[in-house]
Parts: sequence; C-alpha cells; structure tokens
Amino acid sequence: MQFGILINEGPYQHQASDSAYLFTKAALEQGHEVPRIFFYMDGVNNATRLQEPQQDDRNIVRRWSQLAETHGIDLVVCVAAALRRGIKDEVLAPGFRISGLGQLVEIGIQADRLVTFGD
Amino acid sequence: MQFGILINEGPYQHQASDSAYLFTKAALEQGHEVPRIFFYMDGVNNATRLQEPQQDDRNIVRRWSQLAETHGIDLVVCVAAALRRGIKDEVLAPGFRISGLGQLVEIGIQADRLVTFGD
Amino acid sequence: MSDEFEDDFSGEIKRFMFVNRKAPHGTIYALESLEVVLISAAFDQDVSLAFLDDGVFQLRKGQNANVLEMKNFAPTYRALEGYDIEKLYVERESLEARGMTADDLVVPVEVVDRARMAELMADQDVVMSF
Amino acid sequence: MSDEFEDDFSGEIKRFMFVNRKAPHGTIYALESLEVVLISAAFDQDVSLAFLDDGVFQLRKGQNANVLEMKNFAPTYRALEGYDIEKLYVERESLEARGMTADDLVVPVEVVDRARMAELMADQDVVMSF
Amino acid sequence: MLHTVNKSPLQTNDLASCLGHLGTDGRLLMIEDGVYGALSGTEATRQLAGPAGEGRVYVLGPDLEARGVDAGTVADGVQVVDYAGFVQLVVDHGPHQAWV
Amino acid sequence: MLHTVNKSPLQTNDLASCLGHLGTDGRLLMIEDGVYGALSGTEATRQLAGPAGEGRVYVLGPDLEARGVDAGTVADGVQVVDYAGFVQLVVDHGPHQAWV
Repeated sequence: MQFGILINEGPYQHQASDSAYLFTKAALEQGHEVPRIFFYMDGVNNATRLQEPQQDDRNIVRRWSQLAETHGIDLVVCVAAALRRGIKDEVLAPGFRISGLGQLVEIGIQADRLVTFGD
Repeated sequence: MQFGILINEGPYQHQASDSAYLFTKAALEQGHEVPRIFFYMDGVNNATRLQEPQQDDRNIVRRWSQLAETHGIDLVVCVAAALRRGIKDEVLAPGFRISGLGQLVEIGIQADRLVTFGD
Repeated sequence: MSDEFEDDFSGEIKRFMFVNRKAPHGTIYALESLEVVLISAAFDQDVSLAFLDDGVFQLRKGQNANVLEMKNFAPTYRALEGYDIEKLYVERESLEARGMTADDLVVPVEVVDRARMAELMADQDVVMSF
Repeated sequence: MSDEFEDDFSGEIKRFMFVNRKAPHGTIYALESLEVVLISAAFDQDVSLAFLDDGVFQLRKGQNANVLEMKNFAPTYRALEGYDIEKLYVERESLEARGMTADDLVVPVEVVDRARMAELMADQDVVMSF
Repeated sequence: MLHTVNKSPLQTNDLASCLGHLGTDGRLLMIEDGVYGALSGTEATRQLAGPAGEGRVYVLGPDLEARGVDAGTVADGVQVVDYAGFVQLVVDHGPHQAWV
Repeated sequence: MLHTVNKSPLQTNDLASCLGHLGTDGRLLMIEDGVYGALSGTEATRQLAGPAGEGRVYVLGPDLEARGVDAGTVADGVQVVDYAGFVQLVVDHGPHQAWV
C-alpha cells in the first residue's frame, strides 16, 4: 500500500516528527511504500542542514535524509511556509526539496492513505 | 520598571511571539525598560535573517531587530535550543546574539518582572 | 493566496474533507487549512469543510486580526463559492456550547448535528485535520 | 546538562518557582524546564519546583523514552538534591485525578493540596511556567 | 500575582486550573485564544463569576477584536484592557505566571 | 476510519470530541501524550468503556513505555499495539483522521 505523510510541527519541540519517523520506518519495514512526505507549517523546520543536536540526542534531520536516500522518499517542504520561517535552498538538508502545496493535495489523491502528524 | 521577556515559541505558528512584541512595545511606550528578551525552545526560530514572509504579512524577525536597535534591547537566543534547530551565527538577524541559559536566570533576577509567552 | 496552479492535473476524484477544530489567530492552523483548501480547488476533487469544536470560531463574523498586525483571513471563506467549494458543514453542538448560531457566521453553511458530522467524516477518502 | 556556569554571580536572592504542568515527551517543555532549573542552581537563588496537572507525569517512575529514540531525562530529577534543589511540591488533586500517589514518583516530594499550592505560587518573586 | 491564560476554555483545562489557583488576591488576564473565556452565557462564564464579581478578571481587547467578540458583550464583571493595560496589570500585580 | 488522539484527556477535550465522532465503526488509537487516556481508574476510562468493550480502542505501546505506564495495567478492553500495529490499523481501517 502507498502512504503519504503530512508533518505539521518542527523537530524537538513536539513529538509529531518523531512519531512520523517511527511510523514511516515501520511502514517501510512491512513492505509498504512511502513515496512522499510533506512538511507543512512548522514542519518545514525539519529540513535545515544547519541543525546540530547534542551528541546524546537523536539527529532528526539526518534521520529524514537517510531514510529518503535508502527508500527513495520525496521529502517536500511547503514553499510559503518555508519562506516565512527562513528555510531556503541554501540551508536544505540532503533529500529535501521545496515546492508548492499542490504536492500535498497530489499525494492525498495518489496515495492509498494520508497520515497526519501535528499538534 | 524593568521587564525581562521570555519567548518559548517560534514565529507565525503560535501567537506567542506576536503577543510578546505588542507587550514589549506597549511597555516601552509607557516609559518602562526592557533590557533583555530571551528566546528559548522554538522561540529561537524568531532569530533567523533568512525568513521572508509574504508582502501582505508582518515581518516578525525584522520587527524584533528594529525594536532592539531603537531601544537597545539585548536579544538573546539560547545556544542549546538554537543548535538543535539550526539557528547559528551565520543566519542570525541584526540585534540577536547566542548565549547560555544563564542569561535567562540572570534577567529573572535583575528585572522587576519576568513575563512569559509560550504555548 | 496560492503558491501554484495545477489545473492540468487529472485523475480519479476523491472525497476530501478538511476538518477544522482550532480557533483562529492563536495558531496558524486555521489559516493554513484554508490555504490547502484553496489549492485543492484546482484539482477537481470532491471537497468539503467541517467546522467543529473551536473551529467554528474561524467563521465568526466581525473578526479583525489587523489590530494584531496579523492577516485577516476570515473574509476569504466568502471566496470559496467562487472556487466551487460549497460544502461547509458546521456542528450544531459546537455552536451552541459557544453561544453562537448560524447567523453569527461569515458564510452560509449547513448546520449538522454531531451524529451527522460523524457520518460525513466516515464517508471520506482523505481527511486533513487542522 | 548545562551550557555554562556562573558560579561567580552574586546579587540579591529571589524566590524562583518553576511550574510544570505538561506531560513529558509529547513536547519539549518538561525537558527544557529541567534544564533551566539546573542552571538556576548556579545562581544561589531560592528555587522551588511545582508539579501539577499533567506535570505530575514528569516524575512518574518507570519512564523509558529511549524506546522512542528520545532522551530519558526522568532520572535527572534525582540529581536535583545534589544541586541543593530540594523543594519539590506536587499537587495532591492532580495525582489523584491520574490514579497516582507519591509512591509512583521517582523522587521524594512534598505533596500539597491545591489551596496550599496556590499559596506557594503567590509567595514567589519569579515564576517560570512550562 | 497576575495570571494569564492563552487557551480556549472549551479546548483545554488551563482556565479551570488557573482559577483553582487564583487565591484570594490573584488577578486573571485572558489573552490570545484565552479570550473566548470572556464569552457570556458559556460554561466559562459560570466558572469565572466569583473572581469576576470581585473585579479580578480581565480580557485583552485587541485579542477580542481580532476574533470578532464585541467588547460590549463580555461576561459580567470581566474588564477589557488594551496592551498598555496588560503592562499596568503586570506592574501592579506581578509576578507574572503564564498558564501555557 | 482510524482516529488518532495525541493529547492527554486530562489537559484537552480532544479525546472526548473524538469519541463523540467515532460512530459505530470507527477505531481509536491513542498516541504520544494521548496514551494517558489508557490509564485505568480515571475519568477517561469511563468515557472509553463503550468502544473499548467492542474492541475498537488501541494504545501505542512505545508511547506508554516512554511514559512509565505499564502495558499490563491499561483500562479494560484497550489493546496495546506497536508501530507495526499502528501501520496495520491505518491499512485496515483508513482513512486516518488526526484529532490534533
């Protein structure tokens, strides 16, 4: 089955992006496909390569990049939400791209399930 | 009277940083002093000069920089919170500086009032 | 308010429901829900909007967020009809708990009771909840 | 867990209360409250911690956030005594509503009723609420 | 002490918890989504009635106006203040406690 | 339809509102801070009892464990699942609605 994932909150502040990661990993392990993850609102803050968590903590951004590379996931960051929060191409981590909200509606249409993580 | 301000949420997602701005402006207009504003947790996302809100929307980061310049406010961003969210010297807007949590406790001690805005 | 247009998108038609449960202005959820709704119009899907709990406050008349230097997006709900988005459901129990009626809202809506709202939700292909 | 030390800071002593009302792990508030508490120890202030509403869950025994790949910071509350932070107040009504008692907590605390908690809050110079 | 509540009482228990800790001298100011607590004829009206009758409950006018709540219709005893009034409440009744 | 609730029922009305819209066939999964809804002997226990008795209520085990709630002590009828179980619930009962 194909899953689309929507993430509406930033890393570390809320558990949303942790839950989304663990859900996505489990879905892939069960043989499902996750063609696209859409980062909206504060969710765009998951995409900055400048982040540097403490040594004993998880690296949320790197986890996304690695998952995307291994499984060919399209990590899409909402352009309007990103611009107003200072997420631009120059700070984007590997695997992320910036695009429009149409990419969210599109995955909603194309995927079998859309799963939302927010606050 | 001297006010310290604590902001725990990022711009646009929550009203906290808007409320803090309007409160600070009102305090200054009434002749009070605001020596320091401390940005903690997602509040550190108020400090990026890369942000570019839509033309018809308020520019939250620029508002802080201008207020700080006009009134000599010390805009302090928590270093640990900033690092894990990708807020570093290279993206800091004018008037902001990165320092430790001790700066928050210090303003709590020195100011007559500490006013908190969060979620 | 849109970032792009995808008028040439074609495919199956799904029932999309946007569920709005948060008050406006305190968080950006209400505004960003409306942004997705407007974009969705370009995809020719079967779109409906549900307002319940504090979400009914999004449609309240007389809002003026400009006093907070914020965007005043409530009038945009009146533009939805022009995008052929006409299914706006508002929960009766939510209105009543807030001392409101349909007359307090900026647009004509269909007021439904909780049981009917639950049926409408269960009848969707995609639910986006804000 | 500290970013810096300011042992040489001197000045007046204020009564600082850290009010904890949120559950741990769902948001970072609980963890970051604890970080400020630890830093405050270096300033020789009169520090107390209040746990009420879902904040009492922060002290619950048996937590293991590592299963979520998150920091497991509950044991750190046991280190507070070493920083001479010994005033931990937990609200009785909040515990009871959650089916908990002081035996369910990772550290010894003073359980107080709501009226007493209100008095303690009113008696502070600085309140940081997380 | 000045307490602020910034969440709707119809969505969270923050207002109720704050009122339970207001004591005999505390002041309450409702801000942001908390201003819905000032709507008359709701469950919150009943909870607020005591301290409101004693003149200890305030609501932030700009947040009311942003949300389309007429300042003339707020619950009995609730006083409407602007941001300057918010500042003055902190001055007169501080310290501040945010029921976030 | 699979509904998820991620807030504590002691802090917000999300669980109550979700239960009011579960209908006769909906499933509920409590995640994140929502797992406190599975504590036995609380107000939430009573609210959940109906659908839990029908086997339609689940709670995410890893979120329970993170918070120190023993999976063996959850309220009657509430079923504990892991992330694989969460995925399967979406497959079996989707679409998904998040009561955020």
